[in-house]
Amino acid sequence: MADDLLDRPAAAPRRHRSPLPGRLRGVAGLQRAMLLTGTVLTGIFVLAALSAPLLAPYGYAQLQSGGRLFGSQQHPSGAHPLGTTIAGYDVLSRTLWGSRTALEIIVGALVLSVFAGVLLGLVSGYLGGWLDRLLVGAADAMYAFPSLLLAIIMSIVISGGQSSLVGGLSSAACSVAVAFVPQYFRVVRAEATRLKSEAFVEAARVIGTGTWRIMTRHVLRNSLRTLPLIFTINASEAILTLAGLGFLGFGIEPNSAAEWGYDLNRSVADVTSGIWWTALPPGLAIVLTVLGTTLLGESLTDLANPRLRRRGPARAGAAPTPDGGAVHD
Amino acid sequence: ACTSAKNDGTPAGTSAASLTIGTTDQVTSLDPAGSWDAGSGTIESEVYATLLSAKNGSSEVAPDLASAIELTGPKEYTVTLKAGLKFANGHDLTSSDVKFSFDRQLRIADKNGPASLLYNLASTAAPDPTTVVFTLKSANDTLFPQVLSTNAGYIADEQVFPADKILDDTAVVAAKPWNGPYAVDSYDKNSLVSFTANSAYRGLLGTPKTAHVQLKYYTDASNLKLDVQQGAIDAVYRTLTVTDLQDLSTKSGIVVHTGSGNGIRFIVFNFKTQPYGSATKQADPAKALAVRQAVADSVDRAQLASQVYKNTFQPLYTSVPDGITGATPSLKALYGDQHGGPDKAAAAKVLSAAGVSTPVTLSLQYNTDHYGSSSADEYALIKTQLEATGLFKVKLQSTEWAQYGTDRVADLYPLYQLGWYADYLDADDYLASFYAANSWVNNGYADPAVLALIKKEETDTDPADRTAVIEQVQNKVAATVPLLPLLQGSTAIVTRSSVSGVPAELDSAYQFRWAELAKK
Amino acid sequence: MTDLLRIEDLHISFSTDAGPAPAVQGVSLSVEPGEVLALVGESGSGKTVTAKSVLGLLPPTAATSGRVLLGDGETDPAEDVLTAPAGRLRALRGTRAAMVFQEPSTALNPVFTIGWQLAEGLRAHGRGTRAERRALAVEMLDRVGIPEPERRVDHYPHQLSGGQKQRAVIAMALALGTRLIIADEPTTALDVTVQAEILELLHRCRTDFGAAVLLITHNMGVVADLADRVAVMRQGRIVENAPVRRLFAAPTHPYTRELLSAVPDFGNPATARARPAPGADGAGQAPVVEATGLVVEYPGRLGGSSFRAVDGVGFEIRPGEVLGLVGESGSGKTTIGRAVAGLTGVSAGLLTVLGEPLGTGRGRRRLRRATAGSRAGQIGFVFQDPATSFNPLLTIAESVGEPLTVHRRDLEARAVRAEVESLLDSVRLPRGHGARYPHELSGGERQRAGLARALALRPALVIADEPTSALDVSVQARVLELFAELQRERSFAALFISHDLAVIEQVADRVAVLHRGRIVESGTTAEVLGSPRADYTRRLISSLPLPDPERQARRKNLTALDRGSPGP
Amino acid sequence: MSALIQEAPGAVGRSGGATGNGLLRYLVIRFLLMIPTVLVLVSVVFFLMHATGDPITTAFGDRLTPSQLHAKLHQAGYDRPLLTQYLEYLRALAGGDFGRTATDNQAVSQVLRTYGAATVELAGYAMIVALAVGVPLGMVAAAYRDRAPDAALRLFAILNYATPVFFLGLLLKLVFAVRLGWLPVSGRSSIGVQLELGNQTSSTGVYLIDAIRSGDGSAVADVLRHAVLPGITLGLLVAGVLLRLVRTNLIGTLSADYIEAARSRGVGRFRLVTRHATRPALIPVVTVLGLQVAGLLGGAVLTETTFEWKGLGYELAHYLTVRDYAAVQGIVALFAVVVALTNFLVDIAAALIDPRVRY
Ligand SMILES: Nc1ncnc2c1ncn2[C@@H]1O[C@H](COP(=O)(O)OP(=O)(O)OP(=O)(O)O)[C@@H](O)[C@H]1O
Ligand SMILES: Nc1ncnc2c1ncn2[C@@H]1O[C@H](COP(=O)(O)OP(=O)(O)OP(=O)(O)O)[C@@H](O)[C@H]1O
Ligand SMILES: [Mg+2]
Ligand SMILES: [Mg+2]
Repeated sequence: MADDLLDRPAAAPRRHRSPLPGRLRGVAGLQRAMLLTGTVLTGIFVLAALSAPLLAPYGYAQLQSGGRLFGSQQHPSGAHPLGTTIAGYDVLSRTLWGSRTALEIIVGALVLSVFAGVLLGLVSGYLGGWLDRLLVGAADAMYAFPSLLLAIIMSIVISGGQSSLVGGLSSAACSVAVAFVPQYFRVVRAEATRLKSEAFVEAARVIGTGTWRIMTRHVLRNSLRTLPLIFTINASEAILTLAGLGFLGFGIEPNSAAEWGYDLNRSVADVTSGIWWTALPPGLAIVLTVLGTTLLGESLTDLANPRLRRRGPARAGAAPTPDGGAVHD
Repeated sequence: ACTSAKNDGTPAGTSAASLTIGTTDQVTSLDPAGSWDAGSGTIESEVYATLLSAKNGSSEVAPDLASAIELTGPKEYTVTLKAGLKFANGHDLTSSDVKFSFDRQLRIADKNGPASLLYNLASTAAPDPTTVVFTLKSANDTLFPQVLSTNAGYIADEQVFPADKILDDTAVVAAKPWNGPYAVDSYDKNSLVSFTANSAYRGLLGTPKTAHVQLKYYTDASNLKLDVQQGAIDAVYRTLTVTDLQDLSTKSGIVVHTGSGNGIRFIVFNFKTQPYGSATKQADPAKALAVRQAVADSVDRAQLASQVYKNTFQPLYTSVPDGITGATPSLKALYGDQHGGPDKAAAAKVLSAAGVSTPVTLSLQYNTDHYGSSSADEYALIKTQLEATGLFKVKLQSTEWAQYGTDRVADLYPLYQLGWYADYLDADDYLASFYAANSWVNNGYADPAVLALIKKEETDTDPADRTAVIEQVQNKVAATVPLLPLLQGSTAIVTRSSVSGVPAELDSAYQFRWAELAKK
Repeated sequence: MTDLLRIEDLHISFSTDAGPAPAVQGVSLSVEPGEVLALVGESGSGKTVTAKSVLGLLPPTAATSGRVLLGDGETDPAEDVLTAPAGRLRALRGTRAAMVFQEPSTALNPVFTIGWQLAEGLRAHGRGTRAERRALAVEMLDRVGIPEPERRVDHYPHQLSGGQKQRAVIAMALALGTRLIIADEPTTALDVTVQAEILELLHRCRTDFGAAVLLITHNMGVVADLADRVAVMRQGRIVENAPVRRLFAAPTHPYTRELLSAVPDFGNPATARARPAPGADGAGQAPVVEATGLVVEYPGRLGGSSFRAVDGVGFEIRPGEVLGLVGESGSGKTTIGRAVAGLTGVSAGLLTVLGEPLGTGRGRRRLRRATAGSRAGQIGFVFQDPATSFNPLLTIAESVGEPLTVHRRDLEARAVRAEVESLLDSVRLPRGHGARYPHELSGGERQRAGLARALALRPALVIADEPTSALDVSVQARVLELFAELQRERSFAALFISHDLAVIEQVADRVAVLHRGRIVESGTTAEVLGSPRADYTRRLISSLPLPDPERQARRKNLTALDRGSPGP
Repeated sequence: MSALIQEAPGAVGRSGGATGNGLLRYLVIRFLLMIPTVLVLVSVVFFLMHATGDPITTAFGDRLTPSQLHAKLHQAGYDRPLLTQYLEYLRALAGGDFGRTATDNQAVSQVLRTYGAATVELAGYAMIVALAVGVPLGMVAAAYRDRAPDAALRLFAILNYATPVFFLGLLLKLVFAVRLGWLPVSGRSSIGVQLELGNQTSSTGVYLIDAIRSGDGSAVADVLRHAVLPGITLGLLVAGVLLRLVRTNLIGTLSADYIEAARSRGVGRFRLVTRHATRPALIPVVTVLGLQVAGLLGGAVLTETTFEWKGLGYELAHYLTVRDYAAVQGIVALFAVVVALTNFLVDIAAALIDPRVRY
């Protein structure tokens, strides 16, 4: 049948729907190394967070065991592989528990900001009009403001007002979330604005599909494609913001959770006094976790963006192309 | 204007005739009517003088700008000024300036000012250039001379300061209204201030040994520590961390001078909301008392002092710190092992005697940003100590200071951390402030017998008698523990070893005055 | 050996996510000096890849074998591009062969002036001083027919029109004195009128500059107009290679035959729409669409002056009638279609669609309600790009069934499914394709699905905005056929938008010619295209290269005589 | 700081295509658009701050009895209805009066000037470091895409970003100031130089400028020595972002048709990367870099704290803790203006690079 012969499926489909892991196979060399490193580091982080109670020798706020205090600023020893802090906590335990706090904050902050940001962005982008202008103005104002400072203000508002009701964790998560809402808002709004004039949305409009149905069925789902990438980027930002908050003294108190930024802040004096074991573990934990999530995010971006994507050189033919290298797609 | 501090390229370049002091404090204002805080006080106490002041190392006040003070009536103090006093700008310092200063304090009553210290001052008169007459509201106030030595008592130049509003720092500096041992000659607020000895000063402290002093402000204690360690500055006054102090004390070329300070830390019980408090469902004064006493039995102050503060703080068994006349450690013999240590059994006994079912849940609040970052460690340890008895379940919470102050008096905190340092070194300031009716602690405690004793002590002109009453107050209060004294703070001054003039051992009456500092 | 370019048994394959993908399999070609060789074939057959291999521009994911020899072996030694070292390759580029790209606007760096970019090629080969290079740039711009070259040389690409940009690109190719120009679909992105000018220029490349041209195109009209010889590619292979007249007259390979038969042949009565006189069946009935003095304006940015895209247009479409709307790019065709569909507000004038007047002014809200209300489902819309008109996350069946789900709430899921299947049947799509996602269909299949969706609610009016311009000629032919067939069966009225006169001729009963937002001529298809009255229509028609070398050559001579200049 | 979210926000009015005297009009509109942004921020901050404590209770919460506190609150006017205070503040603001700080009795405008100059100076050093490091390295990474230099540079970039500013600052301080003793630990200058510069008439507050104007070479050297560590610490943070940005965009433009076209004419690789591809790639980079200013101010808080660089970021954190309404609002307003102005300048810069943008 000639029709079928001619109408072969298109050689290069416009939108890949194949899941990312499926694409991994084609990824070569450095990109694969990046992706693997990112995944492994992030995996370790998440694993540590989930199994902190099992891995950590002590609780995050534990000062004694068997009726004896650990003692403050003790050198690393068998009982305390990474020593103890000035407050007399076990450094290893606090570092491990810190991953749990970081994960909780990330999840909390992301869920909060994604919900608010996506909803607002969708409505604003698709409906447009004065509401859009208003929201964009507000988001711009917030975006223009350094996220760390915004988080500081929010942490004061949230924790100051109702510390007895909301724990330190949720107030930190909220403060970080508030700083992120404009980002999601922006991304989703941009997508919604773009999708609004896409042919398939117009097709739905011509058909007479209701606004709400278009927004949920056509626009929303298609505008969420980029979010996983932003997740990983924001995850690292969340960690850094939290650490900044902790460092400036607006973060989580040691009795409610272990937090790397706070521990770093408290160990600054140790570092200048030659006590290395209190500062390095939380510091490195921050660096490695952010490194992991950022690597993961970057590789995902690369994979999702064909312009940045790179496959291994072809092996089929004879000679490789001359002038090989940088200036190609 | 600056002569000696000319930089020669070396970062640590301070010459012998000049001395640099580092601090983490902040200045509110150079106007005596506009500041009442330690940071401003550090400068003000060097550039302004008071009629009376405490001679260093003693808690007794002595005439400074004044030559004599006399109680000339039940409600009247008469002060005679030294003759020929001048400000650094050449203006004469007369009784008119003195009257102006006190009238101004009361008139402006600035939100950041110390006017409330003058609560008992009714009026000031200047009958002649060297005589000032203070009329008080209540009779026989033995504390008024002390008040004259506080921030509220600095004498301001009436030709410089406006009578009804605060003067800008830069205007103050430009007008040179200095009457203390030093004069400010360049002023970069909260960053760097340089001083030169004030030749017009004829006061109690004598002529400064070092002509030029710079005060450098830090925001981060570890930078302050590194700078003194590297020799970029000569001395540190307020405030290094415990770790820094410990480390510096091992360094050669650096001397760490420590001693007990006059700041204290304690836990307040809110009589309304503490377990079995008057506003709770199972209100029961006897059980509430038992809970307070059991807590007093359970805390281990020595452990707090050693683990959290590396023994720079010391255990405190009364609200009057050691070193103040009349201080007596009343709680020591009453609670715990009766030697100052904790005792589980004693706590269990007092609770069961009152019929309190255990564990008692305590909601304990502390603050994160006002009493130092060690507060978190301190309260974590207190929680550990209390829970180790098995009698308590502690819910630990913290709040930022700006909110803490409001929440605390709104009865939101059943048990909470507080601290105090005195405006003048008298036991009354450590008793009336906590236990008097309508005190700032405001925890619902009011004992008529204690109130009467405090009244008595405040108007008792016989020193020995007064000391006995002060001890009585402490013993009486100790039995009911409205607040639980924990620790007495320390003073620490770090100097390069080339700097002299700081005693090796400091006591709570010691005040850091620059006049005695010298550099080899 | 005298060939400028000789490709011998070239194989190219790409490594992709799905493993190695062969793109070119054993291609052999040669181009002689002064010759125009056309490389034709369906999309994806490997034309571009072959062309790129000549200049060593393949990405590193490509693996090659065979030989690509550049140089005639007399003045220049022939060198194999595939194995040349990088430095040598760079020296060959631009001098032995130069490239003209499809989209002139992307082939020019937007942030540098034309002159600078022209000089860059000279500079790369160490030609002349700065001033000499500039002088040469001006001269080249002049020679390719850009007016005021001294001024234009300092212009940025965005300041040039599309045709001028393509001229500049050609000037750049010629500047280094190359004897071989590789032109990859040099006119696809241009309007027909501009296309004619560029073809003329390419022609001059040969006559005035003595350059051979390897011309890649899918437009048989262009081939007939320009080529000496034609190579037909299919799935990475050359299936036929013959002089142009012979190829058109007697194609040997079945694929070539199919390709030629699919080309809409303008002015050929055999392919023109065969049906009763227009308006016959719809006469007397109320028009489905009636527009008078229709104005559509797009608001300017930040309150700037607005842009009038449609300016006082009047037309009507009667039941069962197909109105063809033609005009060059930007003339307002799409805007009219969207206005009729209610997607764009009307600024002034009267527009009655299906008996319901669409309000003027800021009536967006009202419009939307109107669409959702009584007219809902009575209009079908077929979009230009079938790929983007489907939600990538929904299956074809879901998308096609969407109108039913929205409007026929009474239908159960089963009934909807049955209806969707019968719709797929009617557009000749296998039922199984309903379960696929849009990207799993070919372009032609997607456009069929688009038709199915447009017809789901049995609309009285279908608006088709360039429904075939994204498709290959052969696929386009099938879709057009299907459209005509369905229109006959269901006799809906249609607004058919296209820039291709040949396509319009095939499907429309009546034609309206749009120019800068105004209708310059309208009438029955035969009238307008057969004996055009407006100048603009005449120009459009004469610019259209006919897919027949004989007829095209004759016409070209005629026009040349018309203009009074000597023929080629 | 999200360099990867490259969708340039604030796209209002960007890339307008109109010609003519639209520029002036555009300038005016952009300027007017700043006002609501600032107003929104200041208002939000006003109400948030007033909802969470007051400077007087903060200062005297453990000094005064409740009635004394009330008296002070009344005297300062903080017990009046919030709306009254808000309108009063707005009225003063409209008249250009930022008020005085509640806690340390300074004119807010003076605070902004003094500390603003410090922050500007620090941001300037950081930007220099960021540009000097980020742009060339980003180009190298793009040119050596997916090869060893690229991998190393990307790792370097991510590490810069992943290391908290205070941690990096601490490490640098320990190594270069304490261990090696090459550079000062903290501060903007040594004491002597600060005194010398402070005594200058009409000092700008930017130490480097003041030092140069003083004509004292050793002072300039001293100021620069103090700038090294903070400048690098903050600069590297931005450099990491910049490097990745330049790389990504350069890779993007390197695959553009016009690069292929230039290549087909024999233009060499080096020149393609450095000339042909860089300028188009810079347009989005400049835009995103403008947004980095907000991040820079945020990072400045931590850098300023770490290095005793008494600037606005640190002061803001400080004034927040003591609930100094006027000061916080003033600084927030200034930040908003600075960010808006930067974006405005960025637009102009983008227009200079991109000939297509003509307002
Ligand atoms: N960089 C690439 N990576 C993988 N496959 C590619 C690449 N470039 C081209 N191809 C594949 O090679 C085949 C030939 O592509 P080519 O661009 O030569 O087609 P074409 O004949 O020019 O088509 P068109 O008429 O659409 O331009 C196609 O199947 C295409 O998908
Ligand atoms: N949303 C819009 N805002 C502003 N101007 C627009 C908008 N859409 C189209 N235009 C302008 O209106 C004019 C007509 O556009 P339209 O899309 O109707 O042209 P067209 O005839 O369909 O062209 P093509 O053949 O290229 O599709 C063009 O100049 C276009 O730039
Ligand atoms: Mg092609
Ligand atoms: Mg169109």
